[in-house]
Amino acid sequence: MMTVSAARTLKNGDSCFVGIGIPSTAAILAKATHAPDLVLIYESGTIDTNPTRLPLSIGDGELAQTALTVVSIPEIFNYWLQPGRIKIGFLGAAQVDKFGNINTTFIGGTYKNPTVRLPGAGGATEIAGACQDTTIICRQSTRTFLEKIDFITSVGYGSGPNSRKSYGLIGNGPTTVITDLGILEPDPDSCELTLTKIHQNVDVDAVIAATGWKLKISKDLEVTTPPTDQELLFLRKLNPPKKS
Amino acid sequence: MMTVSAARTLKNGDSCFVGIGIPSTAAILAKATHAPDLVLIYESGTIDTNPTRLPLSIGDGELAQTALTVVSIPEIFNYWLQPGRIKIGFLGAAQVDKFGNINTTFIGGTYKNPTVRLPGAGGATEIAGACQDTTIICRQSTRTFLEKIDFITSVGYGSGPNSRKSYGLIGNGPTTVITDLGILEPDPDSCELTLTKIHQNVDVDAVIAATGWKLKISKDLEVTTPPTDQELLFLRKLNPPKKS
Amino acid sequence: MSKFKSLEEAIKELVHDGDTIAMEGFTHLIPFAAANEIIRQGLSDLTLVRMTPDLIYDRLIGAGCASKLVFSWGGNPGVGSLNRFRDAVQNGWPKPLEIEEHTHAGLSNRYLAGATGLPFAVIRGYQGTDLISVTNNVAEITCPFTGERLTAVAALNPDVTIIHAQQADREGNICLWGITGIQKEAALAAKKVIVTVEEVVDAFAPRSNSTVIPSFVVSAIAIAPHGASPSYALDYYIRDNDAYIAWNAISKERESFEAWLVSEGLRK
Amino acid sequence: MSKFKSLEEAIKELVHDGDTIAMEGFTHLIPFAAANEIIRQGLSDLTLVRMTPDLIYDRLIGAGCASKLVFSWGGNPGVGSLNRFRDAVQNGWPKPLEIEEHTHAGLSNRYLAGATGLPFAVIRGYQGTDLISVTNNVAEITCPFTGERLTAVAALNPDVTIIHAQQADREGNICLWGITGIQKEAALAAKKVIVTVEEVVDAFAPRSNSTVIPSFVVSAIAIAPHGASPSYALDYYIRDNDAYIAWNAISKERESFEAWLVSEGLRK
Repeated sequence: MMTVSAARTLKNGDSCFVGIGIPSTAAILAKATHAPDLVLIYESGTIDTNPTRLPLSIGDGELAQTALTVVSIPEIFNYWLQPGRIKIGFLGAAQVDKFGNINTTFIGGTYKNPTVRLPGAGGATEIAGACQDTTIICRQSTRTFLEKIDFITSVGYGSGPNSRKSYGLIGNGPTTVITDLGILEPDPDSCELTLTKIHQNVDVDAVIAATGWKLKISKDLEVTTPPTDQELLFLRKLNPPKKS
Repeated sequence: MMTVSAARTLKNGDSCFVGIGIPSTAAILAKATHAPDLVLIYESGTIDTNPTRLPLSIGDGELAQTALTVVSIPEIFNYWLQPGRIKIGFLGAAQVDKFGNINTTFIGGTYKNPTVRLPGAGGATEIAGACQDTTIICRQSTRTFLEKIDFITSVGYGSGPNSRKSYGLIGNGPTTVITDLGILEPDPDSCELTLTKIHQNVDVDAVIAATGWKLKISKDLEVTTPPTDQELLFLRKLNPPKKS
Repeated sequence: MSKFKSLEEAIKELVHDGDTIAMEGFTHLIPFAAANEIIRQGLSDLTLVRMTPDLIYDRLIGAGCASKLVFSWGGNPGVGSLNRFRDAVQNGWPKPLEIEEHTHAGLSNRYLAGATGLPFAVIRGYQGTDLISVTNNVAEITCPFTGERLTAVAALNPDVTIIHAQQADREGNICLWGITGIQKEAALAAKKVIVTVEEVVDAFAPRSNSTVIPSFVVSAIAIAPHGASPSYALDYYIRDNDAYIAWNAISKERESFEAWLVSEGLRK
Repeated sequence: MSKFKSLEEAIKELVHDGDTIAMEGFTHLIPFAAANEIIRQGLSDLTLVRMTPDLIYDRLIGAGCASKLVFSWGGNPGVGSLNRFRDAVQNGWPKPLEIEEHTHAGLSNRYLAGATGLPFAVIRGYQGTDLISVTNNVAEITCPFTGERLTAVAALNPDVTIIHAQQADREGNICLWGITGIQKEAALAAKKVIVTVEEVVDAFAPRSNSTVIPSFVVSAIAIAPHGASPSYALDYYIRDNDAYIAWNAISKERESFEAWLVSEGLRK
């Protein structure tokens, strides 16, 4: 459901900065269904790729071979991402706060002596800064949705409505947060993430209980449309054959 | 003789930043005779070209087609020239002063109301700044070799030995100035251009008379070796067929 | 919503009096057809940006389309001077021409800054020259780590960049090869991008040093075979060197230039 | 004076204890063979620089070759964590590992500054993150034209950069293609450059998006077929994904990792 919801955020003709995992699956799904002209861009430098299988890594040969063009790493960041040319960016997160700030650096302890060291920033910081809109995809629990996160790796709305501008960030920030329970969107005034959609058969109280801050609920709360047969069929086909 | 002298400054295995005209002819001559492994680089972005005829312009298709690789303009300046990777640069000049500073911007009048407007800097300013050594090629007369030039387009030794360092220029500056009368080299202490070689059948007094400052003469003044038969033969072959 | 238009339509819709326009191509793939169309449509008060003004801007300047020129080397490559450019700078004919003059590295990095979404770029250059005192958009900057003084050049973001390429595909992606110059940076720095192409193909062949510009950053594409002549398009046609030499005589006098404008149908 | 050497000779002559070395290749063309040779020769106290430390640096860190790591994303791509990296950071095993951590844009621009002969590069980034407070070589810089505050990253100039490419020609020029990542900038930023290649060819075929590095900036070339395995070399072999998955178990415990070092002949 997270994958399908993510795919649905993509419009035909958009350009999309894609990471590995759910974002890649979602983007390939969108391109195969409602958005055939979606332009997929990976941080490995592949522009307008048309993968026919799920890439193993962000720099899979499949992405290079099916791309319109491949550029260097400095070019993909400096020429393509930084100036705000890319419409949508997908981000994962280990921790998210109510302003959509993201931690992918460490959990517990201190930066110098972490309990769990995570991979770090990668391209996420700049995707969060420069894509016109970003979509965060993250399972929702009180371990991941926190009042205060251990480290700000990538900026969402900082400490509120004026932060992004003061940091010189040109993108709009996280416009959609997709979880296994529903969808959160920033309040237009406060920028605080608010539950606006809930997946079928999920209870609102369960979402509140899975959130580390006092979650606000939209008064127009909707239920997301379940995956269609076409979407499910395609996802099953895309799933790579398991090796024994 | 200017062409042959210029060619002889190039050593086998050197890399050389080449302009159109005498520099190109000299570089092609050197590569055909004593320096087959000379690496020719043009500001149009062509690296390690092997032209079989004289290019019509600095961006001639011949240069692209015979190059090891072709890069963009920002790359040729930022990645290749600026860091000082290139051994020798050739420069032309409308005016030269005794410190090897060059004017290619305007002659007479003022910058805003010039008597003769010249093409301007092009790549010369950076070639003068960043090549390890530069060779200036210019006919010698009191109109070109001046105590004070109308405009400093490209820096030689500025106002003396410490100028280049203070400007952050990493190359050594003009190590050779080749004219139709002889060869000038900077004095090791003062950096002032000094006549060190004279072409056959040229009188020292004629060189002094053709210089707008009080020209110093090396006490080890030599006479340049005239062009060899091999050099002359090659130059005649290289000369493009005249169109009627 | 096709991006393919006639050259006349593309210029009419996207270029306006007073715009800052860049037409790039470093001796190769110079968009002459588009420049002629700008003269034909009588556009004026343009700020023209180009590293090497070349014959293409000599024409636009002589025809009175420009009020300002931003450039880094103004000659007729391999031939000599640009007579219309000199007449405008020296005598203000047909109208005064403001100039902003850079080095190649300086101007190419102004485009680079524009293309990368930064307000400036840093280079090692200009210091010790008289260029600093006569040219705007150049400033000193200090390295926050070493204290070294370097030069900053301001970002350049043209209203429109116009380039010529060998090929477009049917989706409107662009491919050029050979000497690719500053075209990519000039295009990515601009608010709008017009590309003229030799032809439309089904797919781009693998080629060394080719540059591909994706459709989503291109505003309009016009098919203009021989659109870079008298410059050249690698693998299509060679430089018409006679035309470069002939230009010297055509442009020498105001009268001969104006007669040429009429004879080419660029002015009635 | 040939630049072609055995990998053993190249590492012995050009890499020394205490050096700062960069081994690049973004998921593609990762120079694993060269890294194994560094472990085999028992080099120590290295500052390792790499955007994505990946399995290659997990091995070097676990083997005790490194005292510092400069990086921007430290995971096992598509699989999970780097266990030897985590053990070093969390527990100081086999020795304490100092880290300097960047974003991809930040670290790639540190190389870019190094390659362009400047002491720093400018990007729009880092502001508002906690990275600024924990990472050296990042500073605020103000645009001299607009007053806008941006981020400067210091130039990185490794003592040695090591990359793997598909081909060298007989003159020692290098050609790589597919995803070419940061290899050119990392090579041009370095004082010395070692390249391992799949094979030597007479001439490079025309290919889209190929990167050619001229011989005159290369210090040594070693022929190392399959030298990027278990990563891949486009048009030569695909990624050995099983090896990436298996690495998780091998690297999980110190004992299993050390047994692997012995079994691979990297330690006696």
